[in-house]
Amino acid sequence: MSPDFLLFLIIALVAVAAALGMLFSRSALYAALFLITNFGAVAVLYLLLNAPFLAVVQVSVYAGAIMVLFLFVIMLLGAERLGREPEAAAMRWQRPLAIVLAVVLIVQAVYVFATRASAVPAVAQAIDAGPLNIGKTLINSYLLPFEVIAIVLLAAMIGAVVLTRDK
Amino acid sequence: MNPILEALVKSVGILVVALAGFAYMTWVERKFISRLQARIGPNRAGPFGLLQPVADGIKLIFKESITPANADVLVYFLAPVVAVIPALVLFAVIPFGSDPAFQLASNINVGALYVMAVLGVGIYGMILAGWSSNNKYALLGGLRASAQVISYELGLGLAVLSVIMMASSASLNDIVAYQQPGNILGWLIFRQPVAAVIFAITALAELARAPFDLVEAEQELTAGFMTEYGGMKFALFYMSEYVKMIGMSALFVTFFLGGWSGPFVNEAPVLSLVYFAIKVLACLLVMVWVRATLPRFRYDKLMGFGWKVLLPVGLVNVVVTALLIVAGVPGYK
Amino acid sequence: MLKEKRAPDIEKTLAKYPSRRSAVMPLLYIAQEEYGYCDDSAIREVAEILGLDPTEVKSIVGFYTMFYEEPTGQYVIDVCDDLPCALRGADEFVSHCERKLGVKAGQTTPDGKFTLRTVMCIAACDRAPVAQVNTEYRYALTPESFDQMIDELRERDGK
Amino acid sequence: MDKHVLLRDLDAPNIRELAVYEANDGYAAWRRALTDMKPEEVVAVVKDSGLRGRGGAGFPAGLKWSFIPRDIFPKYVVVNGDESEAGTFKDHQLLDNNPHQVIEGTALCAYAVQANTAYIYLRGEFLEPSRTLQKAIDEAYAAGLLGRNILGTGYNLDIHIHLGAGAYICGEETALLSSLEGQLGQPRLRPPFPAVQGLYAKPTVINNVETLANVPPIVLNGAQWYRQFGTEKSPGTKIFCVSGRVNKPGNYELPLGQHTIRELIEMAGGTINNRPVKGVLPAGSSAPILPASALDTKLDYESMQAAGSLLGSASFVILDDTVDIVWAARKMVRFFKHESCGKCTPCREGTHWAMNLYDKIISGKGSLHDVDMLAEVANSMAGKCFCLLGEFATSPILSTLKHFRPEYEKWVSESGALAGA
Amino acid sequence: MSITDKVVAVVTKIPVGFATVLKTLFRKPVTVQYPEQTKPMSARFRGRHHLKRYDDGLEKCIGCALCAAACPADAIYVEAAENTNEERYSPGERYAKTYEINMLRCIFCGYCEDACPTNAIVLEPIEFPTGYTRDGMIYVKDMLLEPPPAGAPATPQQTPAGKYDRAILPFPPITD
Amino acid sequence: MADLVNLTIDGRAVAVPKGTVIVDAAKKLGIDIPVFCYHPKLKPVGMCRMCLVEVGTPRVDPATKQVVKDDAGNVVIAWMPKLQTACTTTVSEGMSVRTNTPQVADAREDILEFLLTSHPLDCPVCDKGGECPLQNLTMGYGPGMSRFDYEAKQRNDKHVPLGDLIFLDRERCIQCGRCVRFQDDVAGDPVLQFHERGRHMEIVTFSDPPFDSYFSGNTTDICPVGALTTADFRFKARPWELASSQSVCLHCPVGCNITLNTRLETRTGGYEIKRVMPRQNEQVNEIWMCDKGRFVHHFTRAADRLKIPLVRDASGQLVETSWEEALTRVAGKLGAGAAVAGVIGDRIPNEDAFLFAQLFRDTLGRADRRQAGVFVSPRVPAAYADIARDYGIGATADFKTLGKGDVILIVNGDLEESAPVWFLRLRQAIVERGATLIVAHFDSAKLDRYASRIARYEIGQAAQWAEAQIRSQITEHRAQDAAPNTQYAIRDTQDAPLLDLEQLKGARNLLIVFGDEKLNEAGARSLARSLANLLILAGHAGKPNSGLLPLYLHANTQGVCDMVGAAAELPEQVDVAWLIGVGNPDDTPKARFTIVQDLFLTDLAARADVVLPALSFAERDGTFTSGDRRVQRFYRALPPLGQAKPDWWIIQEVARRLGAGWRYSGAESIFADLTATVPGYAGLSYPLLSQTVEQWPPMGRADLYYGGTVYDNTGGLGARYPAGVEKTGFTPQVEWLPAPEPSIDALSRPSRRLYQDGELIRRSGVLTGHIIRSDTIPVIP
Repeated sequence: MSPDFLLFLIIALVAVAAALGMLFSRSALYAALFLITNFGAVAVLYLLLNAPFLAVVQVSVYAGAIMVLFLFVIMLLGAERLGREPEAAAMRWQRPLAIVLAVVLIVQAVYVFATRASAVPAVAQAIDAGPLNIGKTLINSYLLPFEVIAIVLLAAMIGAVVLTRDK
Repeated sequence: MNPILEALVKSVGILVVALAGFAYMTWVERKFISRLQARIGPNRAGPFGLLQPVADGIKLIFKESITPANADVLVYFLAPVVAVIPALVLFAVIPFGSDPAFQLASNINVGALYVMAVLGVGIYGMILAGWSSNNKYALLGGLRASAQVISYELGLGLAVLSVIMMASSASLNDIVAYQQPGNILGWLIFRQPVAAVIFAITALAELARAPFDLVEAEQELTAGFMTEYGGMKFALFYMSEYVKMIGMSALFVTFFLGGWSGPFVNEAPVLSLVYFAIKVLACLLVMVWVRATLPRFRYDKLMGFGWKVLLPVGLVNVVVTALLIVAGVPGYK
Repeated sequence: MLKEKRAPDIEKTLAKYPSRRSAVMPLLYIAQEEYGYCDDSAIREVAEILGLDPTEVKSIVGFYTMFYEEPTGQYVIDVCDDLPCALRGADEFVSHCERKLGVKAGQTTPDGKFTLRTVMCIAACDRAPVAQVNTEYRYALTPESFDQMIDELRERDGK
Repeated sequence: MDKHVLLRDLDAPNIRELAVYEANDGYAAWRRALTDMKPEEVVAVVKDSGLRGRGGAGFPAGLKWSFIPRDIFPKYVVVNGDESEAGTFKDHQLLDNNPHQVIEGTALCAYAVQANTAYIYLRGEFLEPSRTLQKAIDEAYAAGLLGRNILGTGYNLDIHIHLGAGAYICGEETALLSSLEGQLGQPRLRPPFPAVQGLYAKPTVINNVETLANVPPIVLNGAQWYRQFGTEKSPGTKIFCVSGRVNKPGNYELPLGQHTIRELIEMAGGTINNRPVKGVLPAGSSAPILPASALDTKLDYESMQAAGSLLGSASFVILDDTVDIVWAARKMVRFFKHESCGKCTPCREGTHWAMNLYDKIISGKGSLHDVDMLAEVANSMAGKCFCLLGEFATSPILSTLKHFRPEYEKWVSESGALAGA
Repeated sequence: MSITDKVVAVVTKIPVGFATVLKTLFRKPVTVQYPEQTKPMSARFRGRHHLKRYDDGLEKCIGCALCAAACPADAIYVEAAENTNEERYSPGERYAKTYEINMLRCIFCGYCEDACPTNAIVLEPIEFPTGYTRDGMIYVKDMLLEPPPAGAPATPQQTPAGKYDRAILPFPPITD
Repeated sequence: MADLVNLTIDGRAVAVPKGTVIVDAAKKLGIDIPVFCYHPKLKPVGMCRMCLVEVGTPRVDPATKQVVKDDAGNVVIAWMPKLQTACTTTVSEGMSVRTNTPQVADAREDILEFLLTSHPLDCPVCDKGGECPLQNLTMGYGPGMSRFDYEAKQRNDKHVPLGDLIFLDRERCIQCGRCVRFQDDVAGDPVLQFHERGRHMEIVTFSDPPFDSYFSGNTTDICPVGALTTADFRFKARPWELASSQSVCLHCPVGCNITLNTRLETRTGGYEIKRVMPRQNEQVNEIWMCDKGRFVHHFTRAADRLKIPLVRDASGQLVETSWEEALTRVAGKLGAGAAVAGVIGDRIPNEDAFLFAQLFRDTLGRADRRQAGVFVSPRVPAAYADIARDYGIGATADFKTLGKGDVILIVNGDLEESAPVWFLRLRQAIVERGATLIVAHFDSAKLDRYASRIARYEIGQAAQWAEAQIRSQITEHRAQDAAPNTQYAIRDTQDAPLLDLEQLKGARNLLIVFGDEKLNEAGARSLARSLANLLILAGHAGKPNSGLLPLYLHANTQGVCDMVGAAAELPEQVDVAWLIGVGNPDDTPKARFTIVQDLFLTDLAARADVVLPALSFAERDGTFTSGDRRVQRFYRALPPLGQAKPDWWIIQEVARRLGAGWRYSGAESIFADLTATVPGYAGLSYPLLSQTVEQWPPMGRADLYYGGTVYDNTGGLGARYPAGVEKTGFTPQVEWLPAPEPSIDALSRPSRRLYQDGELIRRSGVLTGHIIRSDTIPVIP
């Protein structure tokens, strides 16, 4: 077992644990913290995949900006403590739906692993994950999704501005 | 040398320098600001008050450790640690001198971005401290900190982006190297003055130093997020602030003041350390000077300034820089 | 003890009044006759006879000028020097008495024989200067008659 | 007036003896009253006679008796023989020389109000008169005129003598009652008045010795006979005590309102060396001084009041021009200071203060300010005291200041020269 | 104010501010290095309480605590006790057994002087109204009380009966 | 309230009962008329002349006897030419009074100037300074300056001991006579009188010993100047420095309302009680208190107070320890002992007694193999507390309304020695209002002089006497029972039998005061039952002002007995005994392990295995139930001393270690549970007990001259819970208990004296000279 793999295992364990912690945490704030931990772990995974740019961006954007905003909102609303009893009446369909989705996801994952296991390289190859290459890829191969996301985000932003504006 | 051992030695070295720097930075600040205010400043502990930081440290160590009632104990204790680690980690990528030996992680190609990432994470200490203390002042301090840092990080990013564009690299070593055409005009401060100014301002905001110290505005918030902290926990916050100050100064030097560059560096690489140190110290003194001069911003003005002035100006600067580079204007290629 | 010694007088006095307390002044006179003045033990005896607190008797003794709280001479000479008598030379007469007895008004002669006191009107202004010797009136006194009286009294007891 | 009504010893020298007294109509009234008259009739006669209290206040005696409730027993008669006013010595003479008339008067009064016990309160100095009186009482007992079942009528009367012990204030009727009860001789609150709650909280008549001495002739001779003396409002005769700078000081019994002060002085042999009269004290120290200009005032209650003074106990102290008024006033104030019982503040402190001022003036250290202060102190006292003693104490100060202020001013202006004079 | 004006103002005025502050760097510090250096107290300053004595050595203070009552800072604490002729501290019946002034609280208003019926407490000049400990700044009676005048005995004294039966002597007559 | 009289004062109309004096009528309107000699609790004398006012009555036409009216229809007032004293003038219909005219102001100024001519200027050293009526009135009404020559001031003695408790300053005395009248009229000890007269008039005492009265301290309260001061408080503090705390006296069953004045002291380094002052409660002590209550307070800060728990170590020494250890040890022993007993003294507040009883009854008593019992000390009163509770005076009883037609029977007790303030109040009922007093006692007592009948019986035979006297009165009993026991000679001073049942039946009320002197438990029980039967047979059971009034020894005997319940036989031997505030070793069972909880290391404590330091009443909150069943609150005045803890805390801590789930935070929370459990106390609560109503006359306010320096009652008047006989469905019925032979130990017990030697009085400086050692009290009088 190579040191890289050992590291991967540990980090992966941390990432999974953090994700579970986020899910089961009763406190919104703790959930956010678990999420941040998860992001950090994922960033390390990127590093292991020789994609330092992505790792840094992951930390910078998700952990450094988005989660700070989350925390800000949580603290501002004082919503860090979740209600002890879920409001059963409000979202009665939520739990079954979640179970169904989870089952679908697991099935999907198992299917992918079972069918395309060989397609995934055992060890990350030296691919160019530098900013230049990512930029080119985004604007060439994935132009449409990129633009769609841009429009969606723009719409969300305009929506937020409109919603918060005083009448 | 074993690379791990080497990294360890360097880390310890940086740690020692950073902590000593922190300690004496407090002395420098007090001394300098008192002179700016026609006072003498600390002069009782040791000659020129040089032992004052030691005395302060001893005092803080012996203070009773207090946990507020109904605090979230785990987070409350973690927050100072979370605050101080990013400050120290910052130094990993900064080239202190011409020799690779003077750098912990030499030549990481995303050095500038790493810096941005670390700075972005550094704010968690404040936020968590503010929240966990179960104190309204602390919470407000934490809120202010999060809002302020997010707002100003954008400006900071744009300023760094300009620099990266100029150097065509996110590696700090490359940036320093880029600024060495042999004369002082190679310093980016002359070619990117707007970026330099934006960086300087946003750096102060990132550090939550005067005039942007709303996070701990004592007239309004007692001590902001640190209200409930005392003793060594308080010292850790203090440390993170001053270490970050040094780190920020180092970054400014690296980005805009040519880094460690200076005459006879090639002949005597050690000189590069000295130059770097002098430049950093100069930056630090300017920070103190600013603190002595400017009053604190009002909170809404602070936010407005960040979003309505620095961000547009930064964006324009990026666009102009890009245009200049594309146009191949001399000095921008 | 007063109670035994003067039992008949006390009985007689007590019989005069429906309230025992009324007898306090007559009893004090009796005590004073016996002891010469109202000393502490006399006061306590009277109080006991009447069933009063000694303080109440003491208070009566203090209020009235004719109960003596201090020992007096054998003869208490009260000379009136109030206005009607003074208009007829009482002041000069008192001076004479003081000279004759060698004591100031209010004092007792060293031999304990005479106490000279000046008093307010004793209702004999028509025969001023007037004095009472142990409440016995001596009217229209002159320096000479006073001297004579003193000498007589001295002599009387000398025997 | 041919015969004395009160000072009958002047007509019958040995009248203090029962035999002599009885020979001179003594106890005739008593016998008549007991046998022929109802108590109410006695009261009516006295009331009709217009007899006024001779102690000083001049309150009609009959009226006073009529206030006594009929149905409350026991009742008491108290005879006020605490004659302590400076210049008064009439009771002294009555008790010394005509004791039976006092006893008879007391007995008649007791019968009139149906009291069975009478106390004659004599001032402590009257030990000698008290012996005379006691002897007379004993005689009366022996003669069956007092005691149980008097003259077979079933009426009982005991008369006791109670000696005071030297306190002017006990002449005040409520103080006298307190003293008789064995309390301090301090005046009591009125109401309740003695007629309702007097001695031992029982109805009590208090009359002066001289007042009661008037009663036997009245009962014997009738009201109309008595009214032939004196004036309409002040009927009867009165003993006038004259003392001071006159040749023949003494008691003079005269009908009220018939004579003037000047005539009285003449009766008393005129002033010594015929010096001009400077002032007259008509009621000892208690009444305001009258200047020489008032010598023609008639001798009755109303005239004296009109002249700015009081008849009071009719003890006239005559001051001639050799007398220093400030000295005299000081003597009088000294008297009140000495006799103040101390119960109420103005009298206790005021007399003390006034005396201080007099001493200061007399010692030559005084100033005009002190003279004014005397008036202020007296005015501060006036109208605020518990009993009349305090009020009386102001009259020598105020009246001498009114009539003889120049003499005060002389004292303070020549104070240095006169010091020690 | 237009944007341009604002920018011009910012660009021109802010350096002035910075220069001003920097200029101060070269000024002589105004700090007084207490306690090595001291500023002289005003000659008329009265800040040290003294408890006075009479010429015969007796203390003027009668322990009435009116100074404590008058003190707006609640700096004075007095406990009284009774004099005897055998052990006399002051004229009259009463003297101050405990007299303490907390100089840290004192605001030097002088009301204690005004309140004193015997002129016992007097504020006098003081050099350094300071101390190193809180306890040391509570001046107790021994520190406040003046020594007896020359030739006079200290307190307590043994005194003849009746001589000192009045705590407050009559005021001297006002002469003009 | 039938006869109301209307009058106007300063133009304001008021209606007051007939016989009211003008000062009081004005007080009703809130108009202050300054007074010195007048005191609402004393008879008016009108000496000081301070209260002069203008008084007028409606003018009556002598011809028509009609009130004259002017053209406008207003009644014409005939003003009296001279000012009248408002304190002696009683109101009359239509009267008009003016207190605010220049004439009145001048008079007040004059009187004050007169008073000040002789009053020294020593306010700074005067103990009254700061709460002095003369000072206040001078500031309010006096002249700005005296015209009197200062040099000419009278000089008098300034330090005259009237006894060793009270000092007189002759110079300061203004001869108002309040003290004299208090001693004459209220206390009945005429040991203070005026002496001399005029300006020389002064207060003297000539009794032996001087100022021989249990009530002397009250004279200092009502003295309107600083002439009378107590030896205890003299020069100790200035009034304005004192903090005050409302409390209840704990020395006798009266339960006088008191105020504890405290101040910071250097000597003890903390607050200490400087003086004890009465607090107005017209239902209990009016404004009076006895000298014992006033001066026995030094024990609260005595140097030898227990401050730290003590345990006996291996070597047999008592050594200091921690609470934790002491409590653990106590709990361990209590939990292990097969037979445990708790004895609680009768000065312990209700809350603590309640918890103690609960601990023994529930927590310890639950285990079936175990014997657990709780007992009250002293044992004798505990024997009849239930009778006293059932047949005590009514809940609405008021000593003030006792008077003509009422019979007060005092049996086997000396009221003045046992309950001094009850003595005052009953004395007033007898002397002032004409109640009839019958006394039966083996010894003479001060109240005897007011008795209409006195019976004497052989010492120790009160129960026999009562049984014989009462049973013999009742024919049906006489028929049934054997002839009354005549073996014991009854020395009746009267020919007629003392108790005439017909007379008692005819009385308006029958108040029976009884004591347990020289009786053992059985005797006391028998006596109480006989007297209860007398009450029933005379037909007075259940009437408010009738009933039994027991002369307990201390303040909370009734309360502790109520908490602990029925008296049981004290066991001879137990495993563990826990003694709280027990003074008498006779009341304790033999035990292998003894726990003593007290203030001092008493003889009992010195022999104990664990000594727990308790807090005194001044350092804690709580309630006492007085002898007449009035439950009253007292409040903390002092900070706790050392590590000492309130009794309830100690009991609770032990109980919790034994498994009780108690979590009481203070006395109030305990009281809430107490009222739910203890019969009779239902409905009571701390808020209820702290209620006050406007009391008349209003005292303790800013107008010190009106009532003296007594304190206003802001801590609550307390509440009396109803006697058993007042409850619906209660059948008055008491079984006779035959009177037992007098027991030697009871006979050899000393008679009760107020200043009897004890742990508390021994530590009170000024009273030590008065202490009567038990062995000096003659056993056979």
